[in-house]
Amino acid sequence: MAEITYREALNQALAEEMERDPDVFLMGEEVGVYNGAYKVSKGLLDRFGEMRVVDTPITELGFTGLGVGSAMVGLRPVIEFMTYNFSILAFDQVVNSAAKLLSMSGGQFPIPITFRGPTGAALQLSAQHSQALEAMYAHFPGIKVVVPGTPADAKGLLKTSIRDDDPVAFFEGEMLYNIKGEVPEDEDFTIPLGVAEVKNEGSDVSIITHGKMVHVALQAAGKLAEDEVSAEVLDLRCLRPLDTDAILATVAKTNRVVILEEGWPYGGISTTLTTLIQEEAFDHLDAPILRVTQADVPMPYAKGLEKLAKPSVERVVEQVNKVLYR
Amino acid sequence: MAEITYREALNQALAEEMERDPDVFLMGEEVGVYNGAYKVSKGLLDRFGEMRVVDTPITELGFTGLGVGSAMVGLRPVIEFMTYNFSILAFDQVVNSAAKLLSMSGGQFPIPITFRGPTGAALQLSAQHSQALEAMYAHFPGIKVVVPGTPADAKGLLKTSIRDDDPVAFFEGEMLYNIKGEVPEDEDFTIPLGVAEVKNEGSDVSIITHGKMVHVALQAAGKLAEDEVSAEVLDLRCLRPLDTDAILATVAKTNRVVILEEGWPYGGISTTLTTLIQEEAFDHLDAPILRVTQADVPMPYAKGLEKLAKPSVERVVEQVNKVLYR
Amino acid sequence: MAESTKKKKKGGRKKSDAEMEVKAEEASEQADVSEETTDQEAIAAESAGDETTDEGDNQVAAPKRPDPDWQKAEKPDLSLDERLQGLEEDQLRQMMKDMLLARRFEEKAAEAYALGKIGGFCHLYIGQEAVVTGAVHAQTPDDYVMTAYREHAHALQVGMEPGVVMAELFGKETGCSRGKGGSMHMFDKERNYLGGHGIVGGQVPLALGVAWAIKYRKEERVMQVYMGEAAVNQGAFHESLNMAALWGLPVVFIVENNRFGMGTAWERASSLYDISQKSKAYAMPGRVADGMDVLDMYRVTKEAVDRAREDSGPTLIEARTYRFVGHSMSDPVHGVYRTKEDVEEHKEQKDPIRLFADVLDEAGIVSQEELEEMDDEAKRISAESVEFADEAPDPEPSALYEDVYANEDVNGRLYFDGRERP
Amino acid sequence: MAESTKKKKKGGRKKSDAEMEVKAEEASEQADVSEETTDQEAIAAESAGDETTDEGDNQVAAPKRPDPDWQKAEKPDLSLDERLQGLEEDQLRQMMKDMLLARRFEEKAAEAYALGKIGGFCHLYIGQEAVVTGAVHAQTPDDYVMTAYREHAHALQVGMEPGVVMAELFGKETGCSRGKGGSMHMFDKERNYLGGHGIVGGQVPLALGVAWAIKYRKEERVMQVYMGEAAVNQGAFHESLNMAALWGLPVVFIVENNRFGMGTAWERASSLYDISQKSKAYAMPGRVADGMDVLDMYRVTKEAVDRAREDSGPTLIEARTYRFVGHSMSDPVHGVYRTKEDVEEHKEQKDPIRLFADVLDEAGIVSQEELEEMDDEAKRISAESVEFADEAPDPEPSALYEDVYANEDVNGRLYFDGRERP
Ligand SMILES: Cc1ncc(C[n+]2csc(CCOP(=O)(O)OP(=O)(O)O)c2C)c(N)n1
Ligand SMILES: Cc1ncc(C[n+]2csc(CCOP(=O)(O)OP(=O)(O)O)c2C)c(N)n1
Ligand SMILES: [Mg+2]
Ligand SMILES: [Mg+2]
Repeated sequence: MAEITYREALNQALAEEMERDPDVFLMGEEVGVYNGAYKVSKGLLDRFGEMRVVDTPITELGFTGLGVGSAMVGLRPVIEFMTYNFSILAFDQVVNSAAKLLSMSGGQFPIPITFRGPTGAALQLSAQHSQALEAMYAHFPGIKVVVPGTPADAKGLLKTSIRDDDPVAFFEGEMLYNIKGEVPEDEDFTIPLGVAEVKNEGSDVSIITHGKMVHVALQAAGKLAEDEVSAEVLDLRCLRPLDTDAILATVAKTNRVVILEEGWPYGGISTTLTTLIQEEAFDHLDAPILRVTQADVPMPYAKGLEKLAKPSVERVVEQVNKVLYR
Repeated sequence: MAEITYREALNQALAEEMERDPDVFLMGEEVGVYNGAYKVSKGLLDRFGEMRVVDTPITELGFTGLGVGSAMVGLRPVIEFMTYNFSILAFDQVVNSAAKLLSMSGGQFPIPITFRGPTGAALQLSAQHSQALEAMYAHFPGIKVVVPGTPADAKGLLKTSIRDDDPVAFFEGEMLYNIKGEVPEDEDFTIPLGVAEVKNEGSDVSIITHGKMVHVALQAAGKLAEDEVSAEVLDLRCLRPLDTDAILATVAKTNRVVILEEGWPYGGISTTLTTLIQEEAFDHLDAPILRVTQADVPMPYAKGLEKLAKPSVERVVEQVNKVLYR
Repeated sequence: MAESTKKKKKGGRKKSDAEMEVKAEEASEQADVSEETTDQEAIAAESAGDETTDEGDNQVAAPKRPDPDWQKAEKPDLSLDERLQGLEEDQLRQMMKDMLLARRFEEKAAEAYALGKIGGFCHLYIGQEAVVTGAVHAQTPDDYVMTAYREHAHALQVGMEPGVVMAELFGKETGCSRGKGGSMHMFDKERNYLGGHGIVGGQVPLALGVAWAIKYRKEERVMQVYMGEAAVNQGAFHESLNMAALWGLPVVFIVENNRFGMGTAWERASSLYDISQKSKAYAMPGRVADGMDVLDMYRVTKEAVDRAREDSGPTLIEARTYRFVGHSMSDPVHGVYRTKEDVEEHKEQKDPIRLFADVLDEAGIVSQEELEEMDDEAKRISAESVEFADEAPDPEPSALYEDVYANEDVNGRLYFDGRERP
Repeated sequence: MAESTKKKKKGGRKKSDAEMEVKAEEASEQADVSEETTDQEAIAAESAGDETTDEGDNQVAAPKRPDPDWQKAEKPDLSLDERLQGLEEDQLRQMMKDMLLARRFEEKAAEAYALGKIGGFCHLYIGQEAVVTGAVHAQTPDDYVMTAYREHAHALQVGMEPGVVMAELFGKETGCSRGKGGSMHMFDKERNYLGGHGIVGGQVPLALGVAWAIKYRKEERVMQVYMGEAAVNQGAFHESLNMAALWGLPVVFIVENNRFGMGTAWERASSLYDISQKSKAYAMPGRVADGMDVLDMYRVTKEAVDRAREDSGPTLIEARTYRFVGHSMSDPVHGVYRTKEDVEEHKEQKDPIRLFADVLDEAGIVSQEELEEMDDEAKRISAESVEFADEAPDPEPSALYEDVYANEDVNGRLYFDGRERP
């Protein structure tokens, strides 16, 4: 296994899948000549040529629809949103076309498309550029939602997403591109959708999370360990399909849950998880499920305010202490 | 009090507020010459002229942005979406402009705009025309979300929404326009935002709901009464602000909850309510909170399938029986 | 309204070929059934019903009626032979059959709608048949077709079985979309018919993607995408035309300009009247076709299809047409947005079926008797499609959770409604 | 890269007025600091850093360089007097001061960014100053201005205090948006400055709404909205221009065509090269202005502003300009998408400050000494703005939940994060 960055892992996944299947192409703003706004597609234009690595005008609705249309006739597009914030302009084509065409056509038109790009807040990009939008996507049936937090997960899940016959919204962490991790070099390395992973074993409390927040959770678990609290960190990796067995298993084990997500609280991923757990593991719960989310405000620019608004290790520890009644 | 339809109630609210405040205008597709796709704006063009009742081209993103821009400089637009399904095209202007401008400008630009139109499934309109999208709106801080289920609430709340200084997304029931109810004739009749209403008193179980589903809940309560189950029906009326006192009160009273909503389950309004109740009234719950939502699929066209997909009186009764362990 | 319309029409006859006229009139009239659909169970549909009168005293002046000959304003003056473009007689006959079938089929659909056998929105194409008939005849079955929600004629034109189309309208399992789509969402993968889309303008980027795929795979196919004129104002149109021209994609954009988007006349929605001129903003060829003349539609589309196939370049076609019926089954034929006279005049003078019948008659290709036979055949097929649809099975409850994901073979949960799958 | 750029530039001098040139060069050079900003704490910004070289062997041919004189291609040949348009000397002087301030201010901002005092995205306007300076001088303080995220010069041009603008960049409480907006979201209600928007094309419908409000209230104001050329392809542009023309709204659309949207040259993003021609699709007047010539910007904008004020009609202006710096602080000045030579040539031959200085010199209005004084003054103000920003207080934690809702006086809960308000 090699130690590579999350960015390199994504780049490898793209290159391998494009090599493997001539129907796969990458399209989006600045993915070609510029090598990607975040350099995820570095070198791909050189390698695969301009029909397969396609720079678009800034027309999110148009090129997203283009991707969906090409998938109707069997291509397997990967549509890069420079960031998911801009995908709001394209959302009609995501949810009214991609997510519904198989159903509306009575099963005739699967849409094997992958949407991908960074989600969530980076540093001081303010309100319009800092949104974690996975909850908005997961709300709509017909889409699958994938949220890798590590280089290995990024690679294994992106490959699976591209091979999947359904629309997959693949969310990358804008702050994760530079993190490093061990990634299998095997070209057949894939990770099935819907399999969560315990990133830290523990017995006192479960911290359930996904994406960038996995790292916050692990740091919190580290802090808690100093305090002799054993926190299990469950990384969901996919939000739809959702590994409910793994969720219920960790709840049954620890009986106390804190859910951590980067997005907003109202209708956030954490609300669906809470609902599910209280419904299906009501008797296992020794305390109410608590959450840590972004502050329920548009993200402010100022460094201090932004920090306050984001989920933090401290807030996780605080909530864990509460569910432990400490 | 006069008995009028939900449609007439909305029409009165619009007329009265336009009469009262020259800064209020109505804009949208077919609102003028055609008198509105659902005739909500009937007669308003004749009465207020074409600067104040404005037919637009089919350009949801454009005219929604127009509304927000005009609100920046102090007008009080009412933007009609022919149905909220089409507002997905305009969503960028709703959440990236309307919901964030006050914050991004450090408080300089309040956006006193009201978005309104029908939400949810009517009859056999199939996948793209049957979506209940209030959860998608409520997810974003900076917007208020109002969901009246009766003619009186429609009138009282629309007037308040128009007078409110924040963006309000006002969701009407496409199937409610013809229902009748008593509505105060007083021009000063308004209903404050964030006040839920117990539409049926009960003691065994609480059915918490909003919008069109209020009627399903009331029918279910009727059925349950025959069975000697006393169901309280709480109509939220607003989703943001949310009357948490009323929610916690009914939970404390009955200790058993079924939440009913028209939209999809993942990230639906019911997940936020469940999360809130289990967090703040954990010890009051004698059973897990159960939900009734739309089936988690794009709405099919066929009459039978559509019926299966929608929330129904039977499903509510079923879930009530479950929380009562009957 | 329906009553007086009929009276007016009967009195308005002045054509010599009375028999033919009866046929065409009959066809137009039956479409009026749409106006009488009042007692549906759908509150929604009811609530959309127009209660306005012709004489609203709105402050907005009713839009000016354009030049009565606006549809053919840019049509060259051609001889009969030139108009026929050397088309085989069989193909010309087929065009007539296609238009008749589209008309008779939709009349049956209107009847079934009135009987509550069809639900939801149902948008008829009556009056516009020449557009899709002429345009689809200009391409091959390997080429793709996609359109908006006013699509019954398109579905038939690509060769779908009328019974299967009607069954879809009835929401039956054997409908082309298994009853999942209905009137607005028909699909037929085998026949390269890509739907059936309900968001105004939404199909345009999709079609761009299909054209992209054609180029990607170096195929010789062409993508034909239709839209109403109101879709032209949408951002999706602008974004798509730019990319189509920028990348030289084999797509023909056909704007079915029937002058109205619901109740909004084009001139009240666009600052530029000539839609075909919009192509200049994309350095793309733009053409106007008489959408009431199937041969002109064929002529203009053929040129565009050939260009797309050979040079892989897009064309924007403005097809000027007119709908004889209301926007959808629950909308009035006329009202504040257009006058009864306007509709009547179009029906009398521009019925595409009658106009084409006159041409075929003049050319000695289809006699009056043959036309009647064709029409009877179209009626028979339409009636049979209703029988087929009547007898077709409803979808099983288990169908509810089918066709949502193509690949359910994944770990974990895909559905969150807590129900057992039926 | 920055190193070699500098060398090349020094060697490239050939102008006679050496002193002035030093000034202008100095200004351009300091902007290069952006390339050296590598050790920021933001992973995001880092990760956006270009690692490509000038000699990428991409299969896509680098876009052709347009005619070197493309910015002034449509400019009429005017005498010095005609170019000055009878403008008062004071106003001409003010234009020069404004451009100098914009330049010096942004150089300071670049320095502060390198020091980590400014975070997030920060898009400099260096090279483009003539556009907003000329255009805003063509309207009155009662008129509105709105733009995208490349907005520091716009904020200054409407008269905002440099200190307040810098404080916003620093995320301070006394910044124009209370530190909530940052570089991309500046606002000043009093000065009719409406931001500061980050979604490409998103400001265009908003500006349409302001123009609507002007007409609604029968005011004599004008709305000036700026956008980069890449925004022209967005659906929002199309939808807005149509409505502006349809309803005759008093808005001037100014496209700041600096040829690149990030790394995408205009000709790789649009099928039609001439942006001003796009206006024809909306039956709207379209004009081209030399965006490197503040007087030409003034001339063309003035005509449009007058038309908007008098006839309430919109105009599309294509202002042809060039940015001397990278797209944002974390992007390279040049790279695969444009050559070093291209940038150098523009800096040397088209610096709007130097070009205007030459005019003022030729007209005998501003001498070399006076110019230096002006420049020193601009530097002083810029330095003071940094001092002001440095000393300004951070927002209190309680600000986090402020400015989210204007009317919190409602029953029930508005925030759902379960936190106590700080
Ligand atoms: C995005 C969107 N907005 C609004 C509607 C509602 N709607 C359905 S059809 C229609 C009119 C469209 O007119 P046109 O494009 O001219 O097509 P026609 O109906 O005349 O064939 C409208 C407004 C919709 N379906 N989608
Ligand atoms: C809708 C949207 N898509 C993408 C982006 C990312 N982005 C920011 S600036 C930019 C380039 C815009 O270029 P142009 O409009 O020419 O303006 P310039 O930067 O040259 O001033 C892009 C792609 C965005 N902010 N919004
Ligand atoms: Mg039309
Ligand atoms: Mg640019």
